[in-house]
Amino acid sequence: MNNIIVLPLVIPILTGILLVFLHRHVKTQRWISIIATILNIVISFIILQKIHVEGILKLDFGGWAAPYGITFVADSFAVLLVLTANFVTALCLIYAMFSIGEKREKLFFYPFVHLLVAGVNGSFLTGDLFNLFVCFEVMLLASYALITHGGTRIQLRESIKYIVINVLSSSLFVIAIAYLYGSIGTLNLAHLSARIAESGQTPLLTAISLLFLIVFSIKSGLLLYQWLPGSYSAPPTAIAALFGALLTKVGVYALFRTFSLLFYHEPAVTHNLIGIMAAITLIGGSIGAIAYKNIRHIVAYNVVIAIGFILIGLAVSTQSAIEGSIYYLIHDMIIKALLFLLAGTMITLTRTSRFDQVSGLIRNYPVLGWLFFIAMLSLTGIPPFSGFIGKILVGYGAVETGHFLLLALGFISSLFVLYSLLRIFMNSFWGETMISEDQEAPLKKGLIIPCLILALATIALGVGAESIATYVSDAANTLLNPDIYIDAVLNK
Amino acid sequence: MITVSYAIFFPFIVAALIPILYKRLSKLHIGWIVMTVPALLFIYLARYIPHITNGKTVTNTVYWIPSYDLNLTTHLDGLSLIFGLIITGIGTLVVLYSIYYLSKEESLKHFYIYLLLFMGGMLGVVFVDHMMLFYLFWEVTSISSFLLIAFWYQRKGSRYGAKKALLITISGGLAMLIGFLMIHASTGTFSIREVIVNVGIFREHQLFIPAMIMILLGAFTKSAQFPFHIWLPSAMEAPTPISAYLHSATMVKAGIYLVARFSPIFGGDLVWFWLVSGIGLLTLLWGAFCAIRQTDLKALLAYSTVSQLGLIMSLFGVGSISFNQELISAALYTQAIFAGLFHLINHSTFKGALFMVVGIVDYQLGTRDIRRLGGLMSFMPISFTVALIGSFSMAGLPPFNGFLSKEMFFTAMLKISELDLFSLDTWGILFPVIAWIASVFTFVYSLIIVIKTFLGEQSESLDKPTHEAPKGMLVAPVILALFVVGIFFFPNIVGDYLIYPAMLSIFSSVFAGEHLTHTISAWHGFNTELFMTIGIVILGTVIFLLLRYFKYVYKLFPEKWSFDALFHHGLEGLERISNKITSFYMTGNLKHYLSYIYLSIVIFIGGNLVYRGAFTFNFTDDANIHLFSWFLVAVIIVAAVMLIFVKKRLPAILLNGFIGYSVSMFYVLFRAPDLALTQIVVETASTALFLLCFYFLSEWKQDKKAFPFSIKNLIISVSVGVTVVLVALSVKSEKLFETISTYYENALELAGSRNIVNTILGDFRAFDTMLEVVVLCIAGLGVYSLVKIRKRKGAENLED
Amino acid sequence: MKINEVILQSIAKLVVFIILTLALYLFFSGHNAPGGGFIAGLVLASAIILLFLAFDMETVLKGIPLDFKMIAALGVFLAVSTGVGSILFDVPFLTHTIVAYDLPLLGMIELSTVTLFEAGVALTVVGVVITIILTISEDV
Amino acid sequence: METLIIILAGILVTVSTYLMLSKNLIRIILGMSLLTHASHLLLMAMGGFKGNVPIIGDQAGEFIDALPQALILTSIVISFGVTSFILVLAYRNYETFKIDNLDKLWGIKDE
Repeated sequence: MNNIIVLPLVIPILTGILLVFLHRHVKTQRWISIIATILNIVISFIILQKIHVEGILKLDFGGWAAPYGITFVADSFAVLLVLTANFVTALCLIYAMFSIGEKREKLFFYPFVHLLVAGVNGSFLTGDLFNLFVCFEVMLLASYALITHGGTRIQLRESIKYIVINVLSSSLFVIAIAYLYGSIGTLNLAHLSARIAESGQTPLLTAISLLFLIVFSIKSGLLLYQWLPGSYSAPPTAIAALFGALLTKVGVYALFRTFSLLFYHEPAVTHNLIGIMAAITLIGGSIGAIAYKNIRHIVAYNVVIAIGFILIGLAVSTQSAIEGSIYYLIHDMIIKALLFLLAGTMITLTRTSRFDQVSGLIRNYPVLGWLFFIAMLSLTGIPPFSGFIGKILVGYGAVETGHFLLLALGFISSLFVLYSLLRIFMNSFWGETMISEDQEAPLKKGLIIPCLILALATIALGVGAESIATYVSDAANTLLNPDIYIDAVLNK
Repeated sequence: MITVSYAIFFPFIVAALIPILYKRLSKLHIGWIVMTVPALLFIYLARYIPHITNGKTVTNTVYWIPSYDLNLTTHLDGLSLIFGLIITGIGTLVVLYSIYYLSKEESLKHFYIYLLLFMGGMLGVVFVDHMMLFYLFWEVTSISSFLLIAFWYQRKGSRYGAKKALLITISGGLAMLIGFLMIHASTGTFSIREVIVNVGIFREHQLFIPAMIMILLGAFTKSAQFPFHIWLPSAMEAPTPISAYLHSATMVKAGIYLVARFSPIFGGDLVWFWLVSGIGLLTLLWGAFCAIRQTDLKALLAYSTVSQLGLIMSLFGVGSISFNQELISAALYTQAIFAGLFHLINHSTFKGALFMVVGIVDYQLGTRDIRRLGGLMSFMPISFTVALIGSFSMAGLPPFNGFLSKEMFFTAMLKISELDLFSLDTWGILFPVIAWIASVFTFVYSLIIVIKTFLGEQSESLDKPTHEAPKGMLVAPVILALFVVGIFFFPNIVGDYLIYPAMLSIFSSVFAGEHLTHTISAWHGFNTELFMTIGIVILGTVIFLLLRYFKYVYKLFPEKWSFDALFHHGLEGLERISNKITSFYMTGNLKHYLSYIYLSIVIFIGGNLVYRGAFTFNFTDDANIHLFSWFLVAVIIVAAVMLIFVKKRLPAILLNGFIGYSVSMFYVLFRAPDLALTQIVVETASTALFLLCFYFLSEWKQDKKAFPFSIKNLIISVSVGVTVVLVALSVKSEKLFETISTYYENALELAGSRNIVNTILGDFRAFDTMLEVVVLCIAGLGVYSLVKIRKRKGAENLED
Repeated sequence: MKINEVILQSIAKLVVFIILTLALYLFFSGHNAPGGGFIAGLVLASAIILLFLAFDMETVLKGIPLDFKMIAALGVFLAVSTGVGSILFDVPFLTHTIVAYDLPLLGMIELSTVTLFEAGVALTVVGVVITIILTISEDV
Repeated sequence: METLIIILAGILVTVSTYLMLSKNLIRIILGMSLLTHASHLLLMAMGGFKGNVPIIGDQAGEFIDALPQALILTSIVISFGVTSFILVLAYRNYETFKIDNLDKLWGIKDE
């Protein structure tokens, strides 16, 4: 019995509900939050090990065999992401405890975070298309609650765009499911895959796949990322970090899943289109990142660039490119959380989000400065930090298949990443120190410790890439050979 | 025995320990501890000399990420040994010098950490065999160089110089990385040695030339070749020991090393030859030309470094021709590479010495401005002597080592001009001509350094120094000066023990050892080379005397057209254009963002339908249409269209409710009682909410133009609607499979329930329902917190 | 107190009673006929809302001293717990079981975890709807 | 019948798109609710009307496929949650900014 694979979803839900009852007891909430998240990390790790030994795990809910019931499917790809997501969540939670304020904590901040994580984990693990929609909704509603949480003016204003666009994409998702169900007559991903393989991917199915592409592109910020910079600038740091690290990645996951498991028969249309979209995303993100002097915007456009880069891997779809994308996905979750937390900390300390209004911070806050420096290098893909392996593997895939334009854009975009962050670093951290030491706002340890851990993680992941190499190659292998997945779900 | 692979880590480990040591040994200048690192490594490497001279090499591997074949394989051969010795040797002297140069008030901890990082990175670059690791260490040097240039980060110039250096070198590094990936894609290996073994296959591959160009971009940016040289003069904002170490002796030579290392792979190719030698010569000329106009001593030295690097580069370019298979007398041209290696060593000695002297002048007088300096000879005789030796060596005069390598350079250039290959019969004559002109300039600026600083009159605004620099500070430059002289007299020690093994490691795939020995001698009789040198001295002296008039030439090259300005304005322009483009489409207006989504639906899906001919339609299978359905459809359409034109809030809300109820009528019609019930109740509840939320708010302003009719929006809407319909009709007509629903007909047997829909919800797909309940719960809590968490006066401030 | 109000309130009480019965009926009929937890919950909620309309909110809240947010949470807890129960019995998550008891006087009583699950759904719906309505109407 | 429903859904999508492109939040919300209806109608039509009987033992006529029914039900509930949330958000917005023209709202600067 593989009931263990539902735990990454059930634990956060139960924790969230429990914390609703305990919403007045802030301290208890904090402890339970942390314990639950750590528990989840441990469980995901156990699942990962189990997959390594037993292959893909599946769980038919209620004992109703696929494709009739709903099935959870845990393969290496999904569980690696679950693991990373929970790790990042734990650190964002710690950061939040020191920054979010008791008022928010009493008004269900922790329940919302846990439910968000439940939605995220569910989206990674589910093997059913409609259930993916439902998991998305869990995640999205929690994100709506979080993005507006606190009700400041900018939050109220920007969240409208976020919510309206996401509601639109949800409706489109339902329509896309309707089409696919009408055509293929089933909802289970493995079953869908098997049936599509049987009938061939007709032009109509390709058209439907493009609707999925649009839906997931909105969620992941591929091409249709316009909602992202504004929305991610609105909420408090810890929430923004959580969003930046997790939400778009779920969309990316869905893109990888659908276009490697379901619609992989006509890459000339779909994958080339993804390539074009990735290229435009890279360009748009790159120029966006250097267009403004607002740190929040720069950070948000960096999210966009990463999405474009990861999707190169899918457009190319070779073993090494996919492996590279997976590495990069994991790396990006960690590093984006770090970047958002650091940027947020800077803004809290200096009370301005424009980098040209501050200088010489490194004298007052050396640790913060060096963490930012590390984050900058890691984001640029400088070895031995975590961005490197992903970058060369994706790049290698692009070279192998002759996608030189994508390769060039991908690599040039990392220069833009470097430059955009270098501007912040050189202007804000270097230069004459403006704040004297007795005037400086104290930097709470609770804020810097999560950042430190994340920085260590990016180093560890870079230097110790060998430790997850087998899981990643297994994940890529499953993505490239849908039969493994189908076999595990339908024939076990 | 500690292997080279581990030796590379030594600097890194010490760097990690520095913060602790710095605290513990606060009385000691931390530089003394740091100095032991390069000194020990120098000894360690020097012990390999006899081994290497015999033509042997040492290889070993430390495993890092075996899954991707990313392992630290080091390869110690003649070429890497030369660089290793320069890095550690000059490194020791530079650290020694820095101990006196930097006072304990400076942030020594940072300085030495960066320096050690650099040293480790540089050793890595020259010793690793794996291209990815090579790239890793390459970037380590770029980054530590960045940090060192910006050591005085409060200064604007330092920051600017650091930024420029980082952007240019990292860009080049990325290009090089792409080149490496291309090599791997064509040969299947990241090991440089393995590529050399399989070079025959690689030469046939279509990626051969692209990979070469990419790798050369890396080399040119790092070695400050034209037009990427602009970062090097700006990098002079670094403390002088750094300029001496990184920006003249070691890091900038990494590009040369790269070219040397890859010569066996790319050498002999036309493109390689012309790029390396052509860019080298151009850099040589341009650097020397620009050096003369400088007024800052360090900037002058920077341009001179650029020029000298160009010289070495061009030698490697010319020498690469000896790899050409068609050439019978190929071995003749190995002399150029020999000369290149020799000059590389010489340059490190004399340029290091010169930088240190300039540092001393700066340290003593607080300025490096040539216009204000002068007459220092009598106060600082030792510095003067060192400067004289360094400059004359650079100018190519005897009895200094620069003379020897300069003569060999001329020999190589003369020889290549006579060759009948790669259209050299036409253009070959340019080689010696450019070399000669550039050398004249070199002579001129070498004179400037010595004469303008140490002779003549000092500007009155400066305090005269009373004494020579501290002795400790002089040790390092004096040692280097001794080398400059010593090598002149005993050149063949260097030739036999260092350069010959390096030649072996470059050429082992092509030639046997006997073609590679070259004796260096100071006197070859009255040959062309000698006359060239004499000519240089004469013309150079003339130009120096007429310098005031010569400087008019520079009016032809105004500052605002320089590459420097181009880079600066390019970056600013990029930011400005980016801002314009981004602001253009990122309007912050939801309407626009939604249109992007709608447009992509129409273009992607509609386009695909039309282009691929995916649209099919038949309605023979349709169920019959009830009369009541017609009526319902008509009602809904009318209500929906009315919704567009309604100008008041209340009727709009009611219309919406009406549409909801009508839709539920459909569910009644099709015997979906659960759906109908739910829809009705939900519609009631949400209409109530609508009213609750908006009834009490002020009415929409009675602005007649409140909702102007928009043709543009209408077109978008209709196309979206049409797309949705077209796909839906095709799906309906082209059902590929039966649905899985038949399974649920057995609900009674399977789950003991007669209501199939409810059984699906409560049992088959209970998981959906469970999550749906979670969604509802979040919505409820969300609404609650949204309303309750208002900022009230005096309330706790929320973090925004 | 005005006569009108008394009449309204009396009628309301009656209607609420009818609605509650309906809700209960819908809840249990879901197994074999239209109905089920969700609809029952909504109907129940509307009964309470009717009470709010007839009496003033405070009186009703005094009569039903419940925190509806907590009811919603409780509902979710109940629904998820039925699933977690299966983990304890080592059957796939959310496997429903029917337990039949032969009780004296009442005869056969079937207790299905589906019912428990549906009860959770109904509780959540009641909790959420009332929470939303209460929150807004308190605020306006 | 299916064709008719599909065209109806298409018209609802058109109207909804038009409403969502307007500058008034309530109209946008109305547009969203129309889109939801349209998507449900599509789900229904895609399943076809020759599905199995929703209640075993019931007779006659055309029925919607049972599985889409369940999906629609789930979707209705979810959109109810979403709609109520966004309604309250809109309410809070009007209350805070006192503006019902979104084009003007986006122009407001923070701080």
